[in-house]
Amino acid sequence: MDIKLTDDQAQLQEIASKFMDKHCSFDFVRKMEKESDLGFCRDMWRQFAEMGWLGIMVPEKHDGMGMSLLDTVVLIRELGRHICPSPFLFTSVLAADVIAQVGSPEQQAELLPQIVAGEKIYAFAYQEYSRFFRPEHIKLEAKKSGDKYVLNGSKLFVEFADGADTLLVAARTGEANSQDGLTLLLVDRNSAGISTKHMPTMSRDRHYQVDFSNVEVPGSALLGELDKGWEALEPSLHKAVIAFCAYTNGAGFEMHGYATQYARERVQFGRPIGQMQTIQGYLAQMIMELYGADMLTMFSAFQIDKGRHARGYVAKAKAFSADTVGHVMDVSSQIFGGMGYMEEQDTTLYLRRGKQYQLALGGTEYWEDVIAEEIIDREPVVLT
Amino acid sequence: MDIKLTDDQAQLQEIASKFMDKHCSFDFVRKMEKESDLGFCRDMWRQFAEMGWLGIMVPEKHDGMGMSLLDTVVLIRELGRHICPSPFLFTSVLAADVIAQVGSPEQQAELLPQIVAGEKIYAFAYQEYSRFFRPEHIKLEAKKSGDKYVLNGSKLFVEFADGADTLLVAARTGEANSQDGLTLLLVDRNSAGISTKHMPTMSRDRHYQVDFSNVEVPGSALLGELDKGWEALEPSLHKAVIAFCAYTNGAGFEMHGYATQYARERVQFGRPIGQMQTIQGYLAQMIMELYGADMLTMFSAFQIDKGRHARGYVAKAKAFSADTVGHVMDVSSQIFGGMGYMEEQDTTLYLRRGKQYQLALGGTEYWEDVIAEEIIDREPVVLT
Amino acid sequence: MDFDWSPEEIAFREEVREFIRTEMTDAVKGSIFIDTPARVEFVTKMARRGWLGMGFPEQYGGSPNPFPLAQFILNAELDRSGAPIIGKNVGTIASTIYHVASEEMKMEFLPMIFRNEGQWAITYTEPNAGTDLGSLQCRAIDMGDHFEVTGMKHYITSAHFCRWHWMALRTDPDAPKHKGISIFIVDHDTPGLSLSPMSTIGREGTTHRTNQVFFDKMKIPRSRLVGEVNKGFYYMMEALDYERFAILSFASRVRRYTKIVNWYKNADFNGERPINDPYTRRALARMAARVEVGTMLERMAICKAQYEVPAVEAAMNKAWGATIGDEFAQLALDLMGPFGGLWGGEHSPFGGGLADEHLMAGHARVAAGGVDTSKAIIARRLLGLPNALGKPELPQR
Amino acid sequence: MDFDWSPEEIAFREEVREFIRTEMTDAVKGSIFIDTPARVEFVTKMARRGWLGMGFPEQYGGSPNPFPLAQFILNAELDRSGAPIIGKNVGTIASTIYHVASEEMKMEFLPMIFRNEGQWAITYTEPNAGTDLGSLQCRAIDMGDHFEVTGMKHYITSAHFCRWHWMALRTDPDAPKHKGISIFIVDHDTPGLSLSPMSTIGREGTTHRTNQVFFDKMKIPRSRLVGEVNKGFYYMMEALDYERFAILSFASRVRRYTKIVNWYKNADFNGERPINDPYTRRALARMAARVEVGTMLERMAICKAQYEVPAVEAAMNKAWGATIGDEFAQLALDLMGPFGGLWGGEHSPFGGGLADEHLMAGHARVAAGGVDTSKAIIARRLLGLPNALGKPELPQR
Repeated sequence: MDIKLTDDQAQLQEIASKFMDKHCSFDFVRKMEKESDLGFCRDMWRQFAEMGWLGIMVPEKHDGMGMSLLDTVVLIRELGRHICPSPFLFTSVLAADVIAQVGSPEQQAELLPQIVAGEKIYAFAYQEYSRFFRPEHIKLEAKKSGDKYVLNGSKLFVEFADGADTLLVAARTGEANSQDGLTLLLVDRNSAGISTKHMPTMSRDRHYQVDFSNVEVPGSALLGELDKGWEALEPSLHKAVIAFCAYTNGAGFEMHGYATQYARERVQFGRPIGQMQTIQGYLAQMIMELYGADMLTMFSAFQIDKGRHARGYVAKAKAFSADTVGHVMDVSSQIFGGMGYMEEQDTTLYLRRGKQYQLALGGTEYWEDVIAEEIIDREPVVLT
Repeated sequence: MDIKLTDDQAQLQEIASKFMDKHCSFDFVRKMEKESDLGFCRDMWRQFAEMGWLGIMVPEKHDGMGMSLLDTVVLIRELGRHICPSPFLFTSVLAADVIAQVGSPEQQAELLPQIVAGEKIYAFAYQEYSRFFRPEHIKLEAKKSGDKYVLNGSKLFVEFADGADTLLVAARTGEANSQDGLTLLLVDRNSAGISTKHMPTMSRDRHYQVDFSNVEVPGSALLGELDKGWEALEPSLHKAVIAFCAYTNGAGFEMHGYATQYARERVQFGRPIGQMQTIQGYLAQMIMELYGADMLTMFSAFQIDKGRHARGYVAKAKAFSADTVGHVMDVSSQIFGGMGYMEEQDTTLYLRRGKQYQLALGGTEYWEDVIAEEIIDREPVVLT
Repeated sequence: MDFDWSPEEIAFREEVREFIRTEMTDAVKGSIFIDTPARVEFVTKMARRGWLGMGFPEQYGGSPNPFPLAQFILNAELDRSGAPIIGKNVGTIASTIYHVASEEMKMEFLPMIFRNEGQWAITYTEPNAGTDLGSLQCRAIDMGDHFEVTGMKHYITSAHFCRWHWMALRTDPDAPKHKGISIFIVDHDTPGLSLSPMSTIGREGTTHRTNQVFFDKMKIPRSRLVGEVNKGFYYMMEALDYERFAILSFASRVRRYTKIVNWYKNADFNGERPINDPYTRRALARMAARVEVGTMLERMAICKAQYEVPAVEAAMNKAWGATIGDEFAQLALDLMGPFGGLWGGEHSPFGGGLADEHLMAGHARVAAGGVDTSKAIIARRLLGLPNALGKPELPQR
Repeated sequence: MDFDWSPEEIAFREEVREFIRTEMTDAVKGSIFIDTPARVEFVTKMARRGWLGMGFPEQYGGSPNPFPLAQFILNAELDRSGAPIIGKNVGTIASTIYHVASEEMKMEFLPMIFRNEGQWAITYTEPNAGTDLGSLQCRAIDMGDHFEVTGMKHYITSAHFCRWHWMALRTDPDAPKHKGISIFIVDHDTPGLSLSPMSTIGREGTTHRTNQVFFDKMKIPRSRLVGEVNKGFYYMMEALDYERFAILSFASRVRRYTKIVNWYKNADFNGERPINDPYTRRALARMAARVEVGTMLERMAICKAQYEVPAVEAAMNKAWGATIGDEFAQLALDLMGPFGGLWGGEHSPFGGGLADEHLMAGHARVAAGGVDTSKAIIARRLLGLPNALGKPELPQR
């Protein structure tokens, strides 16, 4: 057992870190928040493609790097450190993986190289009007009509829906209120009948409500089998969730670093505030949580890479990482005192993201229910 | 509005405090834990009677002092400070009140003066094998047979059952799994068919399992109306719960005082440990909680005395006081370092009681459910 | 022991409520952070009723205090309804002027404050002196008939609409640091004074502007020195007790909690009703008990205020209020699933207001003394624990 | 990056498990606090396999370390099964002797320790020197060929069955306090040494005995001085890093958590099954994530241990473990309603063991450095924050 990064991973991390330092400044993030229609930068996306990152998980035969989820975690953690806005997660992790896992040979051959080349951006149209993240709550209807599907309904929180080329849609084709009866469809963003509405968030990112009104999509849009959408999606979703954890852990580490540096340097009452026992306690508690979240995330990635049943680990990693990033952004901001809440202060970029990250991709309660299913209902108890 | 004690209350508090200082030492408490069969002291009980305390809530026409619940709270808080073991709560608050509220004129005339004189001790036989405290869970059966009732079943956590003369039993006479169909019976402790088994607890007090095997009790044992036991019991139970909160708050204040004194005096690294910011934070947090619990308890007593609907307040007072006493006993013990866990250390008498008080008379979850019923299901929302 | 309001107290509360019903408009409502013409006008109407000068002698424009808790009842009702409360102008500035300033200064400024003529900024903090006001560096050099000031202040919250600054400056750089500070009243139009805006985070239109204030050879007449020279630190510390009491009211938190319960009762997500979920029911119930504790600690503070300055109780109120405010904003957002993170739009249960509350909840934990500082006050003044922060106890003048 | 155990590691773990299956009896099981003949015998059997001296040179009775994590795997398996772990004898005493003592002393004591001959007490703490070991007052007066000691120690946990004391005494009262302490090996039978018992709280039969130790003109031969005179404080501090690592294993907490889940799955209160209650399900789930974090922090510590002393990781492990242990005991009792408070009897789900765990959970938070101290170590050594406790950083000798 050894948790040191491999040389390749260390190199990837270093390259990513340097790239982000150079290209993803606070000014860049603020510009994406305020001035960019897309909310991300197409130039940067092209650079991602040039470095091969967009195909990090794509098999080599489809022009990708064929690297592991653990490698991906190392990369995306650096993006998270710089809270880099990009459709990387849903394009290069989720969509790429689900296509690679359940797509037809034709779909794979056509779509994966496009992703690797940065030619197509995907958005994930899953969440609907529900507090939870369960497949049972999906109602958007896809009705088979000849060789086509006709979609009606609404999706919420579709990130980068306006900048995307393709929507990965989870739609109801069968039994209602069930895990079964869902189907994955790859829907052209420009199909007639699709309209979007921006959903403003604390992080000033680009989440959209996407309304589908009699949207016709061809039969070739089907990804995987009819009515088996959840079985197809869940394993890839777990990978995306772990990658997202790595992203938020990265953001947490970075924010914690700023707060630590401030605590070392800020003098009040004749001494650095970092000398105060309470401040030390806050920072020590948070770094423990961050290490724990990070290790849990990497361990989950490792288990997934080994092909083992990892649902319980994924759920634990997500629940704990979510609470950690929320906690770290809040408490770190407090260490800056009043300054931590001024628009001019760059750490507020992190503060504004903390709670939102915590609630994204299924809130803590959803994942706690998954943990409970795994540890109480599923796993046998082994007392050694 | 004024929260100062009245002169009478202040006097009662002072007398009680002096009495307890004199008679309820740590040695006394340890002796009751270890050497007394009863778990309390009959001499002390007689002294309570002489001072009139046993009749504090009993109407004057039945030889009592006819004082309010708020007055009683002031008294019992002093007993709690000294973690004084006695059947006061269930005899002089619960039994006395329920007899005064729903007893027949004959029962009142006979039983209340006995309580005041210290001649009869009551134990409360309510809880059964359930995690909760709800009347729905009561199964002990009382079957009417001619002019008698025949009781079969088991009660748990009956405090001082061996030293008591009378058991106040909540029994099922009607509909199962319901609030309705309960009946209160006053059962002679020495009736044939009653057997007891000690239930050892962390506080080394005297809780018993009481088994009823074809116990025959006369029709005159009926207290209040048949099948209306919960309506009869609940208002008095609320008073007992508030009195219990006062008791545990008193214990919490006392423990907090010991920890504070220790923090002022204990020198490590050349200065009192109470100078450390974390220790100050712990003690300050706890005293806020104690004041909050104490005020909530007194406010609830005040509302009950005024005859107002106080179920929500009682539930809040109990839930918060319970968590507070658990927290205070734990954290205060930690301030003593390793010494806080040595048998010889008197504060461990409080530590051993903290969690148990927290779980007694319905755990926090039970009372949180009651709060929810009151604030969500019952109270209209008034936005002013 | 009587938890009920007296008939007199109830009558006054009704009077305040009636006033609010009559005078309160949407333009008046809003965050305490934002001052607008409508809010100034509202306060002026209160001033005309004598509510600003309650408890101060009539020769200074004050009016008799109807009963000890009047000012508190007034503020609680204002706070509950989202109106501007009686704050620092009376609590800090008028109180200090009344206690330490010259007769001339009292006659000049107190009536003005009680009539709400001219707004004030509290101009204390500097980049290296936030919580630690004893470390103020900005100098006022004694030039005989005036003092001259060059330097800067920041986080000065009302500076962009104030007429006067209540300003702390260092007058003796060689004395021990707490013994070289003085308080001045500075006209905002004084030559050499300039502003630069800063703002808090928040949605467009809801942020709170604050300011950096720069001084370039600004002159302050000696007549504008408050009380004695070099006693400023002690004046500030004493005023903190009054101010902490003046700014606290738990009423608005209770109101916000009530709003959430109301939302919760009616919430329906495509048929899934949170009200049926035992988990969130208990979470709300637990919060209900903690909110109730807040009203209890507030009760303690106001009851004590009838007899003496409730410094410890006010610190408890501050610490508990800020903590609960934070827990509560977290809970509210958690209850709403991903919708909690929305900053507006149709799916945002309170139009983004809750998200703002969450973002600024940490600010309440660190502002105006902060939770840790309040706990230190409780530990030292109530529990008799020795000084830990290196902050001086309130010393004798 | 490889989270899997290597075949070599797995093989050794199997060997340990097999040993435990064979040698473990009910008499061996139990709290780490209680030493019994059965437990001593069990450890001696481990000694015979060379497991106590792993990593020490053979000339001192040691044996080669099969691979870097062997000692950890051994302790984790022991801890998981409730067996005595390899603790202070090796971690503190043998390590320090090996690093600083004379060749003669090494030859005399190391083989004895590795054979588990003769138990040891760590005899450091005094009433006024608990966490603050630099404040030890008990004097050893240099009489030339021996030192003379009069005074006392308390909380000495193995003194009633030890053969040797590993004792810290003040040898120079005039030096700065950290520079006047020395370590001695003291024979328990030395005239002038006597004991008085103390015990921890708990049910009858489960309490942990500890001791006060008194010295009346006790003589210690100079040959029993460990290393150099007046260097004792530094020896103790260095050993703490080793010890903290040696005593930590998260395995027993995982095991206890698993037991609760098992109980929970089957619990049935007259038909009411906790497993159907979404509230407690989530509470257990949250705890599962926190327990898993504990195993992750443990993994970090042991992986680091392959390269260097994992002082910071060990502090995290300690802080997280003690915190989780406390939270977890609370949760377990809460899950059980009033039955959680029982100290035995048929209705007590674990015969009172959980109640004991709860009572001693606070002890784990304050013992052996404590959670706050561990956090201070993390803050200073990992985060580079300045010293706050007034404790000296580990200085250069």
